Amino acid sequence: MSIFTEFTERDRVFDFLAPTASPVDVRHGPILYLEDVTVSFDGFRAIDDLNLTIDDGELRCIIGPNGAGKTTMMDIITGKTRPDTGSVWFGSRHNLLRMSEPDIASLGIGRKFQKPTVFEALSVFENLELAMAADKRVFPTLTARLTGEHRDRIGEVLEMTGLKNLWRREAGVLSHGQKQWLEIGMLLMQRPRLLLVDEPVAGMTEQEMEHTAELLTGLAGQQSVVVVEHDMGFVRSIARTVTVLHQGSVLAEGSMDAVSNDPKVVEVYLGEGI
Amino acid sequence: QDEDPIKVGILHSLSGTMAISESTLKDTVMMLIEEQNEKGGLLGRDIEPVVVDPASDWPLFAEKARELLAEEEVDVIFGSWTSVSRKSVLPVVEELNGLMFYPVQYEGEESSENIFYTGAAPNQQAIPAVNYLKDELGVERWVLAGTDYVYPRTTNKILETYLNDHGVSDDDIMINYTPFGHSNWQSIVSDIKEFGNQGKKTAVVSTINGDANVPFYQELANQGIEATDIPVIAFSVGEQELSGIDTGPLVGHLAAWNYFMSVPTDANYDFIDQWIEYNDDDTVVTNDPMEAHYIGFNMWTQAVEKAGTTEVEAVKDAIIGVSVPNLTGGIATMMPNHHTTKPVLIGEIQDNGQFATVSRTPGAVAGDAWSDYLEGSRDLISDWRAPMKCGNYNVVKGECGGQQEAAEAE
Amino acid sequence: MWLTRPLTEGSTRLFLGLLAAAMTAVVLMHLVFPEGHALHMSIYTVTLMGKYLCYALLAVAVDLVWGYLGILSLGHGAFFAVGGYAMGMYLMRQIGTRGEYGHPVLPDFMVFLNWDQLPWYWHGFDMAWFAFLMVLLAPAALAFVFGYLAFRSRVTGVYLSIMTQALTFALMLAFYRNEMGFGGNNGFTDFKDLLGFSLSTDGTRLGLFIATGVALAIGYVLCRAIVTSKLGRVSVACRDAEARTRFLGYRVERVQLFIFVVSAMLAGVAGALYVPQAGIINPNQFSPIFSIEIVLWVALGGRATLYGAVIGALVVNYAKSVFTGIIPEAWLFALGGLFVFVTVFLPKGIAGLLPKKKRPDDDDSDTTAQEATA
Amino acid sequence: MSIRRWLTPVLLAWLTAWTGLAAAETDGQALLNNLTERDKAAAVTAIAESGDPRARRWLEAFADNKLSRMKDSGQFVVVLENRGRDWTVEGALTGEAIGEVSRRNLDRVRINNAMRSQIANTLALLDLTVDDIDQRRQAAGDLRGQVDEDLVGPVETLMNQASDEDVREKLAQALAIYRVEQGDVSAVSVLSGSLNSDARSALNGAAGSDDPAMAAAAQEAMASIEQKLKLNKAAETLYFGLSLGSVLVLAAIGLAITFGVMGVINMAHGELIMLGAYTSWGMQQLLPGQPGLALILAIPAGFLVSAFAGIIIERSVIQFLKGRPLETLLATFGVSLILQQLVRTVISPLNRTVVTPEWMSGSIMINEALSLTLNRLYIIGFALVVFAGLMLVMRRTRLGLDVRAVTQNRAMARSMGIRATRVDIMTFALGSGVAGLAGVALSQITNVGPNLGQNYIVDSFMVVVFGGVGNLWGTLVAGLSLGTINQLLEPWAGAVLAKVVVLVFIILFIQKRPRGLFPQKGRAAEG
Amino acid sequence: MLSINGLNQYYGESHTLWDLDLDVPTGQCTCVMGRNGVGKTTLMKCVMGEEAIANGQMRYADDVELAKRPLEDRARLGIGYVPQGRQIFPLLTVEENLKTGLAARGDGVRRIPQRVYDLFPVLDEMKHRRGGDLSGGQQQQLAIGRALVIEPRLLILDEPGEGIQPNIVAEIGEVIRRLIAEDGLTVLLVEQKLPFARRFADRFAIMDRGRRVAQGGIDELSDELIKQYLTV
Ligand SMILES: Nc1ncnc2c1ncn2[C@@H]1O[C@H](COP(=O)(O)OP(=O)(O)OP(=O)(O)O)[C@@H](O)[C@H]1O
Ligand SMILES: Nc1ncnc2c1ncn2[C@@H]1O[C@H](COP(=O)(O)OP(=O)(O)OP(=O)(O)O)[C@@H](O)[C@H]1O
Ligand SMILES: NC(N)=O
Ligand SMILES: [Mg+2]
Ligand SMILES: [Mg+2]
Repeated sequence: MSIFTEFTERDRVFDFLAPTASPVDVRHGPILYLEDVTVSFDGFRAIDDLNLTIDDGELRCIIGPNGAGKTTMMDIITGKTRPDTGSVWFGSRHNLLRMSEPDIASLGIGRKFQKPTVFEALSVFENLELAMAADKRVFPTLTARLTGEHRDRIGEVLEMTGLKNLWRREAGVLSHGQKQWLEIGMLLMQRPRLLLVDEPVAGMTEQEMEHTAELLTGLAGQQSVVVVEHDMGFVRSIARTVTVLHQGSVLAEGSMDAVSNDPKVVEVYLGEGI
Repeated sequence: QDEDPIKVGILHSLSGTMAISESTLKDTVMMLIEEQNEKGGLLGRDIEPVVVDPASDWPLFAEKARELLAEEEVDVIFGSWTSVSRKSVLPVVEELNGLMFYPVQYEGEESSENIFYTGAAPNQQAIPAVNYLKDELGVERWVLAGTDYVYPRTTNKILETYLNDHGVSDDDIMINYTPFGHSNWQSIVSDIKEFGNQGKKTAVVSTINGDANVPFYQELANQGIEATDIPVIAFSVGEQELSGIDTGPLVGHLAAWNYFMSVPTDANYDFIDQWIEYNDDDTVVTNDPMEAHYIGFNMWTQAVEKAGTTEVEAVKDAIIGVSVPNLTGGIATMMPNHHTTKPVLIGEIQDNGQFATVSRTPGAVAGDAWSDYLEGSRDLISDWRAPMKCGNYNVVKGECGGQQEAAEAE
Repeated sequence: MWLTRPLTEGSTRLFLGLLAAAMTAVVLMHLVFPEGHALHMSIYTVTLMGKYLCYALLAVAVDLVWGYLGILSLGHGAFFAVGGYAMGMYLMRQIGTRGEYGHPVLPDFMVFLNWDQLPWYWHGFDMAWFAFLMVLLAPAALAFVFGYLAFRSRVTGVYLSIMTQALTFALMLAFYRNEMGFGGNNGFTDFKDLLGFSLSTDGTRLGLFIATGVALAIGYVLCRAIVTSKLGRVSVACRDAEARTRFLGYRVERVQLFIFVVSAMLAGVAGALYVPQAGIINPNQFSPIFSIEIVLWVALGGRATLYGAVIGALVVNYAKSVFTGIIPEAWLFALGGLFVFVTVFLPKGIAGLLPKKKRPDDDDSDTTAQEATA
Repeated sequence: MSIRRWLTPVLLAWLTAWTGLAAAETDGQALLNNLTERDKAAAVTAIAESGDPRARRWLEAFADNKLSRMKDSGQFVVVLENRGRDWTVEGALTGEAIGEVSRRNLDRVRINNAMRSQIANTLALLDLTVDDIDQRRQAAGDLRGQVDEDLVGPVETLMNQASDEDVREKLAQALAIYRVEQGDVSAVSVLSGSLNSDARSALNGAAGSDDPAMAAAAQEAMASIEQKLKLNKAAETLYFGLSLGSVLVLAAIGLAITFGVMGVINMAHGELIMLGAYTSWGMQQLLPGQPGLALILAIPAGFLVSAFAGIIIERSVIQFLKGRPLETLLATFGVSLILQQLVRTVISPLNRTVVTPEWMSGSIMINEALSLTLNRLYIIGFALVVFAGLMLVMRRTRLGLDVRAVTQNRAMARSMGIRATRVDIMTFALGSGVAGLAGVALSQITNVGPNLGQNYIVDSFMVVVFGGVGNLWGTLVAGLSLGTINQLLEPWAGAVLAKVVVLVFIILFIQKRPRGLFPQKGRAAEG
Repeated sequence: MLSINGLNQYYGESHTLWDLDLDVPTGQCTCVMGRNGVGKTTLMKCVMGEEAIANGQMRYADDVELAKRPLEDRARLGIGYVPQGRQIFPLLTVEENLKTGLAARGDGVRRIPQRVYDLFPVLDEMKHRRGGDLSGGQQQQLAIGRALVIEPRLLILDEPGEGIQPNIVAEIGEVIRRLIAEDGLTVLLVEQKLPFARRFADRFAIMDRGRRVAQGGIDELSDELIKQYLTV
């Protein structure tokens, strides 16, 4: 328990969580910059003229109705989906639209998927090992050795994610919530400059939500974090700036209070609230 | 020791693509052995067949040949159909000094000390067939259609040279190769039709193999090419192949073989009756390679009796010159080049799946191991009698080719 | 070093030990016991074993890509055959003037089809070092070109499988063509000697057998080294969630290409060792059915275990040799039945029957990740 | 030409006889005896000229190789049934049934191709007087290229008397061919535009003539013909392509269900086709003499036989492999080996004969340079009907939805109350049954033997995958387009290279569309 | 409606559910709670028959012993299931996904009940889109809609609110209440979010390490229980 509280101290920065030296250039402003992005699927505009900027070290919450395009936006940033028009920049140097998924990942953009996706045939430990920041080209990977330092890191993340006792288990047999944690763990192992976190607390208990909230807010500052979530309690607990997406473009942006009192947002998204 | 049976290896595919042709040859040899045993065996000993299945798999042919010779220690092998299977087995029988009888028409260009070729060489099938078309039917334009492998390639090469020598220009020869098992003949048949529409009498010489024939003939029939317009003469289509084809529309197309089931001799009728009884089925047919095995088997038993032993060297020497009656009223003699003498018969397909003989060479033709119509081969002869004992003697250079050297080197 | 790491593993040691023991037994039974002795092993059987070992190496190569990378290659026979042809070309050139026509340079099949000179791609194959290099490089090049195109375009799953099948099918048709200059359907036969040793002597045969065993051992260790490395885990990750692996920054297509090429080279080596022992190489080795059979060996032995592939190759081919001899007319029933039986009753293949080290599911004790071995 | 020399007297004799003289019976034995002598041509002429009402039957029997003489009695007989050791015969002169005779006692009256074509021509000429208009047209057409000096007069008379436009035109062409060959420039115009091969070869010859006027006229006529020929050639190639394509579609469409929809890598698919083909053979054995009816009955029977086999395979093997799709490859390969050898053992290792019924053989002539083979036409139609039927089942019945639900998420489908086991059985039976249908169709164009299945299995997988797994339309389009591409390539690449090129094309095409022609797009496909 | 007695379940060797008893009274909403990995989903799968049980009884509607019935029968008996992780059929269209539920209805209805579309208009809008293309929340709505198509008597919901926008979550809760009130539906709910559970459930049951450790009316859900079993 004591280790755990140690990990959850917000102001403490663990060395393995510190970003690796990244070539990303943020001297001239935002770390992520989306401009006039549009994407449609068979005529359906999932993202419609979207503009969004994320500052270096910022923690941004994105909310919006189901189908607003949040996941699609992340798909675009990570190279999974190519937009029809618009531009996406990482820092002021990297045009993400010209890069492949692994290139984008190696630049330092990490992602947690909405539906937890882990390597089911590999153990929890191995999942974390693969996610670890390292030289990921073929030959270095072939000859890679797991040093004590690496093991320490993995151990720390196992501890943080509460998977310590499950480290040998095949990821495929984990429960839904455990997979969520494992994916968060993999994200931590990557030490990305920008974290895209899609619905991290789905299926978690209140307590775990708090834990996650602390983790994410702890990361902000050094790393930029974009969180998509529908749990308003959670969003409220971490939010600084909130962006509301609706039908593929920004409906509102601002502080949590401002946004949650915006009648448009209440109408399309929040409703009466529980 | 003498009480031990004489072992005869049978190396024919019983499964895979070639089972269609080869499985009856296995039965033929089984029948011949059974008959021989009823007659009291050979040298007073029983003959015991050893059957293996090389499964239409060429490396397996070599393996099984080795198994027969080295493990089963058979005295002789009857086997193979395709040339490639023979080529695969050849080094094995030579190395282990076995005997093998090969019963199928083939491309020639080979003469092994250990193999006896009881099927036709090109000069015993292709050349007489072309002569018939040229002289009797007045054919002036030729389509040489074959499956793309060595037998058709070689045969067509020989025929091309032969036709050129007889004044046929290259414009009047169309050559076409198709893969094994080719089944879509539409455009080729259409091309043949077009090629034959130029006013000169045209014929197709087919070295199309096995399974590709059914769709080929079917397409001929459907595109309305009748034997009276453009006759097709085949070298690989026998009674057995016809038994899988509706021959109604094919009446009049031709084949050249050294034997037809329809030949009206008593020996043949007896053989057919025996075969029918052996199979207990009166719809079964006989064919040319079966006759070849019949001849080969009889030659071998005679040679063994002559030599008084099954010992390979002795049999090899004894068999040259052995003559046995064939099934078409003639005599087959084993020549010094390990090929036999054979009559050449041209037959027309009938609606009952049989051939009606329309032409027959006056006497028997001796098989030629090395074709006179091929560049490298016309200077070679083969004679396995002492003192020459050479399969590829170059008469110009006056020396025996590589194989001999190799043998001496050991 | 990563390459020797498997040598410290119990399972690899066991495998190598068994292989060495079996091979020693074979050699001794051949050499020590006189012919006719009940324990004598004839050279025929030794060569047969040699061929099985070639197949085993081939199966290991297939298991590497299928078991660990998730690429069900239905065209690995192509790499085996290309390796075999490279070796065959060398052996053909070694015949020299001993061919039927006594031509010093041209193989027989070229002479009687009136070729007057050696095609350019035949040059160099009279030199052993070049030919042996080609045994590795030719399959590697083929695998590289094919793999580069396919993996770059993210062709996966059955699409990839069927494309490998198309590849080998196309090569088969091409090699059947006599114009290709590889002897058409007949392929190459009647080899005389290898590196100056006559192929018909028992000594050479025994040597080839041993060489094959050594190749299998090396191939096995190499594959083991790959699959136990981090790259091996990445490849399993690619197998199970290709897209996810990309998002972690791995260039999936390069991983696939690397392993595919390594596997093709192993297959090529297997083919090269096979040819002098079988005495023939012909386009049938390219046939899709042969490639499917290889996959069957692996599946039957147990996928993703490597040693299972070896077991499968040995069992199926031994069964085939025996059955075609003792029940020539019913062996297909037996073999077909074996396939059905194993799939239905032994879901993990024959390897699944072997005792397995238990992998504890939970680890409630205080064992920490520090002690975890990777 | 010898044929012409021989034909003329017959034709003349026939023209004189045409006045309607009742023919009298003649000494048949003597006429037939002549056939066994050396100069058979004269003997045939004699028979034809005799006007004997039995003459036609004799000539037909002779041409069919059915005329024999009994060795013991010297009596001429017509062989009715010539299979087996004893043959059924009837008296040639008397027409009375004689019953079975050992074939050793029969001496065949020998015939060869040359004689056969003479007889065919004679019979064709006789046909010029028959009532059947098609036969008359045929006979008139056949005269082209056969006219010589002696025939010019009679043919001209005939032409003037002909009531049928088509017959008259054909006879006119027959005359024109003769005249062009003789150097008559004015006759060229009659032939211009004709696609008939005799006409073309006459013009071809004339185009190289020494007479410049003749050469120019012939060349001009040829040019217009060439143009037409090209068009026809293109149409023909397209037809060949579609027909090859429809064979591919038929072979693959069952697999599109068992593999494409159910996900079973069914290596025994070829053998299920084979069973269908054997069913049409079996049906013809059951209904001897009625090949057409047998074939039609074979359609439902073939479906049922293969469907039943499919059910057995599903129950005995595949049901145990749920969730292990790759292993179905292993098991079904075993099944395919067993089925092949079973057929070899139980039926025969040899191919079986399947007879093509009358209405499926031959071709329909669009024009003289373009005919469409009937069996292929039927197969194209059959393929489309089978496809449409299958589409209907998959789209309009519950089964289509259920099977897709079951394959996508078995447990969930069952939770929704879908009886997965039954769906599996029915779907596999459906796919297998369709394979059986393919077999029935293939029995009309290829070998019916134990290897039949092996020849189609690789192509079938290729087509299904090329089209996009799980998409029936894809299978249709893939099959038809691969067939067409193959046939387009074949003329210049040759059969082997064409196939190689098509395979390379597929490999390269898949680089562009890694999930086939009609891929499943979007997130859904990535899962 | 459903009463579970002495249920034991194993994944291979690992014992996941221990002697579990649970009562789900008719016409009420019972909410199962517990930390990650305690076996809630496993329990639901056992009820649905997706996982085999080692021993124990599951009595449904007083007379049916579920343990003896095959999986397919659940839907026919009127049990609707919304599994965790949506489990929609990705390659079927939305409409087809919904139609899969029709098979189990005894009444031969061939059309999707309008009520489903009324509840989730987005499903009507996206009828022809493939299930797999939908956004996560849309998929979740589809999964619920699909279960409603069979017009169940017992509805099993495994974390139904996951990934759904707040106003719809509230609406789902309202619908559940309405169905319970109007149709006498019984609901077995797995839910982690306390406010939701408190507002819409009648009863609760808490699980820990495969055992049911507490149950009662929702008002009895004390902070103490929460602290003991629901916090990490
Ligand atoms: N490949 C596709 N084809 C068709 N429609 C698609 C595709 N991908 C996404 N969509 C549609 O685009 C819209 C945006 O989807 P997206 O997943 O980005 O929503 P979201 O904001 O993440 O919603 P949720 O909160 O429910 O996860 C949805 O309406 C979805 O149905
Ligand atoms: N197929 C399986 N094989 C082995 N163990 C499994 C399997 N599925 C789940 N488990 C294990 O069983 C335990 C219970 O899992 P279950 O999915 O029921 O949890 P849960 O209570 O639903 O958790 P969550 O709130 O995260 O959804 C977990 O520890 C999980 O790791
Ligand atoms: N020898 C032959 N026909 O292959
Ligand atoms: Mg989303
Ligand atoms: Mg759960």
